[in-house]
Amino acid sequence: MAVKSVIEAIREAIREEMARDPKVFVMGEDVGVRGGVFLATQGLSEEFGEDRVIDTPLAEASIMGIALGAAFRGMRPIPEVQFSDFVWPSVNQLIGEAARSCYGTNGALQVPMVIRIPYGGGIRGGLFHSQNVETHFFHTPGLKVVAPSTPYDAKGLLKSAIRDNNPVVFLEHKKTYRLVRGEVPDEEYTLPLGKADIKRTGSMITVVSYGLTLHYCLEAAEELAGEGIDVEVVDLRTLTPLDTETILESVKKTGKLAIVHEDNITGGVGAEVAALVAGQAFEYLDGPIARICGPDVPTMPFAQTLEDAYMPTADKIADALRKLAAY
Amino acid sequence: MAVKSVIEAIREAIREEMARDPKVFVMGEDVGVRGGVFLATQGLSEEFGEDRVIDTPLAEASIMGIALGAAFRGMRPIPEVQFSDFVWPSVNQLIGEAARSCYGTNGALQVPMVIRIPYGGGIRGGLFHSQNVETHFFHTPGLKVVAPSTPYDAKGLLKSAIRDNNPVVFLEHKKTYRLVRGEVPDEEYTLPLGKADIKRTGSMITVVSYGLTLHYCLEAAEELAGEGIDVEVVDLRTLTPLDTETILESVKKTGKLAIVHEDNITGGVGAEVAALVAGQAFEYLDGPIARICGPDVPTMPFAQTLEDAYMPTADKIADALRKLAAY
Amino acid sequence: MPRKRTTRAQASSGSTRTAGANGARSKSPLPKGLKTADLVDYYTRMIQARSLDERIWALNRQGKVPIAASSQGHEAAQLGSLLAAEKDGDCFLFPYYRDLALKVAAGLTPVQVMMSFMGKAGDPYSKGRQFPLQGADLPHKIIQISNVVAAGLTQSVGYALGCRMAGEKTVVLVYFGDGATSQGETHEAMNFAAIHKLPVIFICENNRYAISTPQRTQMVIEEISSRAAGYGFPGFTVDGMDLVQCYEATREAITHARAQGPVLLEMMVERFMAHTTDDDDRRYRPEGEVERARERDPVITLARTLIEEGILSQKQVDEIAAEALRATDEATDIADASSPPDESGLYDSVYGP
Amino acid sequence: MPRKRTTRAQASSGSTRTAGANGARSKSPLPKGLKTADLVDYYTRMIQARSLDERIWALNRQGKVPIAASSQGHEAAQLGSLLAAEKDGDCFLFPYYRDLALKVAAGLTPVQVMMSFMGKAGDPYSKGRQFPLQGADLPHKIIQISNVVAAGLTQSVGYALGCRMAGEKTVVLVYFGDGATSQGETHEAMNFAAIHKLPVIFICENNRYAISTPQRTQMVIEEISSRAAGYGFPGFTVDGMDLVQCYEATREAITHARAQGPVLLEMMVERFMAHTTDDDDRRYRPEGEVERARERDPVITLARTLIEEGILSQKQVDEIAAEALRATDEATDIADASSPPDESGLYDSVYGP
Ligand SMILES: Cc1ncc(C[n+]2csc(CCOP(=O)(O)OP(=O)(O)O)c2C)c(N)n1
Ligand SMILES: Cc1ncc(C[n+]2csc(CCOP(=O)(O)OP(=O)(O)O)c2C)c(N)n1
Ligand SMILES: [Mg+2]
Ligand SMILES: [Mg+2]
Repeated sequence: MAVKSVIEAIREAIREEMARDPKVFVMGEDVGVRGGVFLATQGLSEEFGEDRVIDTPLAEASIMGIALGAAFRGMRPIPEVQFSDFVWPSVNQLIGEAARSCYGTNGALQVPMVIRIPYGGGIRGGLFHSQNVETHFFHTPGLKVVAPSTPYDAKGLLKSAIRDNNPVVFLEHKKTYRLVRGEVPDEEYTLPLGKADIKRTGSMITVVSYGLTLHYCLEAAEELAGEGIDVEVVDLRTLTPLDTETILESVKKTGKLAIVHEDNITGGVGAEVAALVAGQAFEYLDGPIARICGPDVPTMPFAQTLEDAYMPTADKIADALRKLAAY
Repeated sequence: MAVKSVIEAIREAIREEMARDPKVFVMGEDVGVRGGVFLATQGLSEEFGEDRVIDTPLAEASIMGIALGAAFRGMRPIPEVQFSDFVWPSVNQLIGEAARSCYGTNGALQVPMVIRIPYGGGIRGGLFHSQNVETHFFHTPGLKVVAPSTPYDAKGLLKSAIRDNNPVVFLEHKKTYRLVRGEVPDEEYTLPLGKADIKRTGSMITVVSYGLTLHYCLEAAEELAGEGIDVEVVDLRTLTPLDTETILESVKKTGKLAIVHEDNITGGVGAEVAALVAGQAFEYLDGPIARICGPDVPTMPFAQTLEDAYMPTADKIADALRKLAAY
Repeated sequence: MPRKRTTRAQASSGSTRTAGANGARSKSPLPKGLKTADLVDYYTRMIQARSLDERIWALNRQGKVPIAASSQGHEAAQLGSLLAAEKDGDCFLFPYYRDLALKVAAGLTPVQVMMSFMGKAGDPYSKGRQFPLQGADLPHKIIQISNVVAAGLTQSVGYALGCRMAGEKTVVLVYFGDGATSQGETHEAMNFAAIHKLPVIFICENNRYAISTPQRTQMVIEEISSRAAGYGFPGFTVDGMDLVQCYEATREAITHARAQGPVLLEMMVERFMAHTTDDDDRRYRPEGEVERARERDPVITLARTLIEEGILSQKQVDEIAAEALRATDEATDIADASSPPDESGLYDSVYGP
Repeated sequence: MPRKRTTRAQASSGSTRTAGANGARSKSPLPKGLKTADLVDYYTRMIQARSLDERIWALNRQGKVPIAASSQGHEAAQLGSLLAAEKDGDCFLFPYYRDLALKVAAGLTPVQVMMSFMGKAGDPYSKGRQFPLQGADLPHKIIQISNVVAAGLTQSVGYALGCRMAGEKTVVLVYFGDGATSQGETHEAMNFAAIHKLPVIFICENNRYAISTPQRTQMVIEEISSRAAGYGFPGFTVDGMDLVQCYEATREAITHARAQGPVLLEMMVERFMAHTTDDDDRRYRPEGEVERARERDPVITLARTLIEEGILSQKQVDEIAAEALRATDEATDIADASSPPDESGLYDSVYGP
């Protein structure tokens, strides 16, 4: 096993799947010679040619609609949205059309496409290069949504997403691209969509998270271990299908639940996790459900001071967990 | 007081505000001579002229962006999205731009605009004329979201929304337009945004809803009253700002909570209400939080059988409340 | 096809204003590839579509069909282009909600059509999940996911891209109205198709109304086909009330598309009915406009042509119409008696296998 | 302005290719409304903008500026149009992220500019909430909510509509790049402005790249200005490296816009730097391309003009440059020493009063 970064793992996954299946192709802004602004597709144009690594005009609605049309024909497009903040012009095709294509044709059509979206903050992106967009897709039946936190998960899940016959929104947290490194098997492997991963087992509190903040949760858990507070950290990995079983099992064991995400708190994914547990594991709850999430302001601002004030951190998480443990 | 329909109340509100403030104007597809496909703007073109009742080309992104630009200049546009299902091409301007304009200019700009959106199902609209879109705006800080259920509320809240200095998404359930009638004062009045309304007081269970399903909740409550189950029905009326106080107070009184909406259950507004209570009124809860909501399929299908199967009904709600009461 | 700015003059068979204006076509040898049998065949399909269309409207008033958009007045454009596509043999269609005649003529049985409009389990497009004839009819090479205006354009371009990747020579025909040209996605679809020289024929059925909004309120330009120049491909305006002219223009466009890339065909048509069964067009259509338009009714025009060219007798024409009516009656009864989709199907196919 | 299809020939002062190619302008009386003092004034603003631009790039490498988009190579287009707008006196601007020189020349102090790039509380556009010089600078009649490409176009059209409703004669200038022309919203904005004959000037700063994507991959057509015909208003292509030519074209456009409606001005410019400080353009720009472009550097060109026309001496030109550098040094130190916004402000102005 070699240690790789998240971006390397993603590039490998795309490369391997393109080599494996001629139907797989990449399209998006600057994905060709430029290799994408984050270099996720670096070298692919040279290796697979311009026909399978298509530099598109600057027009997200058409990127999504054209990918969708190609998927109708049986291709396996991987459209890239350069930044999550620019996905909005495309959602008519994504939320409106792609998510309803299989259902709306009573299963006659499938949509084997993976929409890669770099997202999230903590990188001085300001209001238009930091957005968390996961909830909009999480709340759209017909879409699958993946949000990995490690190179290992990113590669295994992306390969599965590419082989899946449904539109999969694949969310890559920009800050994890180079910051998060980890072991990735040299041999071929995939990870199933819809299965959460317990990144740390514990007995006293269940913390549910995904993406960048998952790492902050692990830091906090580490810190609290020294204080005798034993925290279990559940990495959702896939938001849709949501692994309700793993979440419920964990809470039934620990009796306490905290949810952490960077996205705005109100109406976020954490709200659903809380509602799920309050509805189906009520008897097991020994305390209020805590949410440590981004505040309800329009994305994190540009200035370092304001961005820091917005972001959930290991310390903020640890404080909340201490209170919960003391409850 | 005269008895009016929801659509009449809405038309009156727009008319009165246009007469009151020359800055207020309407724009959208077929809002002119046609009076809008639901006749919400009927007669306004004749009364206020084509300059203040603008028939636009069929292009939602521009309807929203142009309204936003006019708002920057101090006008008070009321763009109409003909059906909620067609809002997607416009969300780059709505979720991306309008919601961040005040914050992104540190308050230098305000966005006094009301986006009127007929939404919801139960009218044989199928996958593309029935959508519930509230959650996407509910999860967008910077937007206010209103979803009235009665003519009285619709008129009072729409007038307040038009006078508000922020982008307000005003959701009008299509099925309530002519079906729901009620008394509307002849004299001028407004209702504050952000205040829920207890449509029925009760002591044993709190039911939170809004829009069309609010009426089904009242029916169910009526039915259960005969069985000695005393239900309190809270009409959110405004989704953002959410009246957390009224919700929490009610649950602290009843000890049990059910949430009802037509929108897909996963990640819907109900999830936030549940999370709110599970986080801030945990000690008062005497039972699991129930959600009677639309299933996770892409909107209600066209066939009567399938549409009925999708929609929450008074019976479905009553059954769930009986279980909750028995808990 | 010449790669220059379009004018009506360039339209394949003369000015739209004159052609078909007097209804019948002057006696002349049939254009390339067309046999008299084709005209009879397509007249038969057209009258069947018209008969179903009229019945569906009536059924709506009886409460048996929740919603319908009529293609009356658009039939020549829809069937003329379909005829060219069928003769080519390797075309795929992305129609829009007003293409009832196109969808019927493409191969559905009257019973299937009625099942769809009544939201019965026998609906071939979506098994009653969607508006009538919306979803997909893959046996007849048709996809129409939604009635969101202009949403099909980028999809059709992507479909053409997919076909090319699969090594196929399929030409894609995508249909839309004048209103759809205002949508940003239309601009994006045309631009991408041009850059990649994809074999896509953009067919605009211009009836000069988007519900109540007349063309002058939608755009400044006279000819929508002139927009093609901004993307670097040819655009033509033809008389959409003339089946043969629409056939010819489409046939040429197919040849051009396969060899050199996209073409924009603006077919000038008339909307005989209100926008949909929910609409009341008296609010916005000038007195007498529809009546004048009906003088150019494509069904009558084609019938007259068949008779004047000596292809069919009045009697034969009447028999065809009678047979169509019979089929419509029968289909109505069968569909009416058939069952709607079982509610247990609500959760099927939210996701694919 | 003639309402006919644009050609380079029609561009106000001759072919883009030749004008400015040799750098200096031939001795000639200054165009309408222009005084030599204006040229000196705008040279002063241009060199100040350039000096700040270069410094900002350097500060990024030092880790003091997180992100920057340079306007080097675009200055003549930005300032030429600004000059016309200022002389008119009733214009409102919707620039885009590459309009650094425009925003600086519109009236910010070097200190304000540096505060903005360093994300300090003194940022005049958003108080450090947004990317540098993004948000609004109302004192100088500028709005730029985001750097979402093409998002400002419909807003600018709406602003013009609002001004008309308020009974004002304001002309709105909206700026964007060649890449923005692919967006559907650009199509929608131009179409609406045309229908309502709104006084909007669409200024496309065409540097023939959208990050790494060359013009030929973005569109088939040669001249973006030709798209105006599809909306029914005039479009022109001018040499964006020539301040005076851009001034003239914009001045005429303002007159036309106020009287008859929108105009599309395509200004041919060069992007001297990588797309942003995050980009490495060696991956995709041909060897020597930038070097050749720099021979037409608008700052040098204008300086040469001033000297050759005998308006300024070499010495005076050098003094102006030296003063600009001094102001940039000073601004850098002041901004660097100033404090960022207090984190307590995070929750302010999510909603208006
Ligand atoms: C994106 C979108 N906006 C609005 C509508 C509502 N609507 C349905 S058809 C229509 C008019 C379309 O006119 P046109 O494209 O000319 O087609 P026609 O009905 O005239 O054939 C409108 C506004 C829609 N279906 N989709
Ligand atoms: C909607 C959207 N998509 C993608 C981006 C990322 N992006 C920023 S600038 C840019 C290229 C813009 O090129 P152009 O319009 O020509 O302006 P230039 O930078 O060349 O001046 C891209 C793709 C964006 N900001 N907005
Ligand atoms: Mg039309
Ligand atoms: Mg450019």
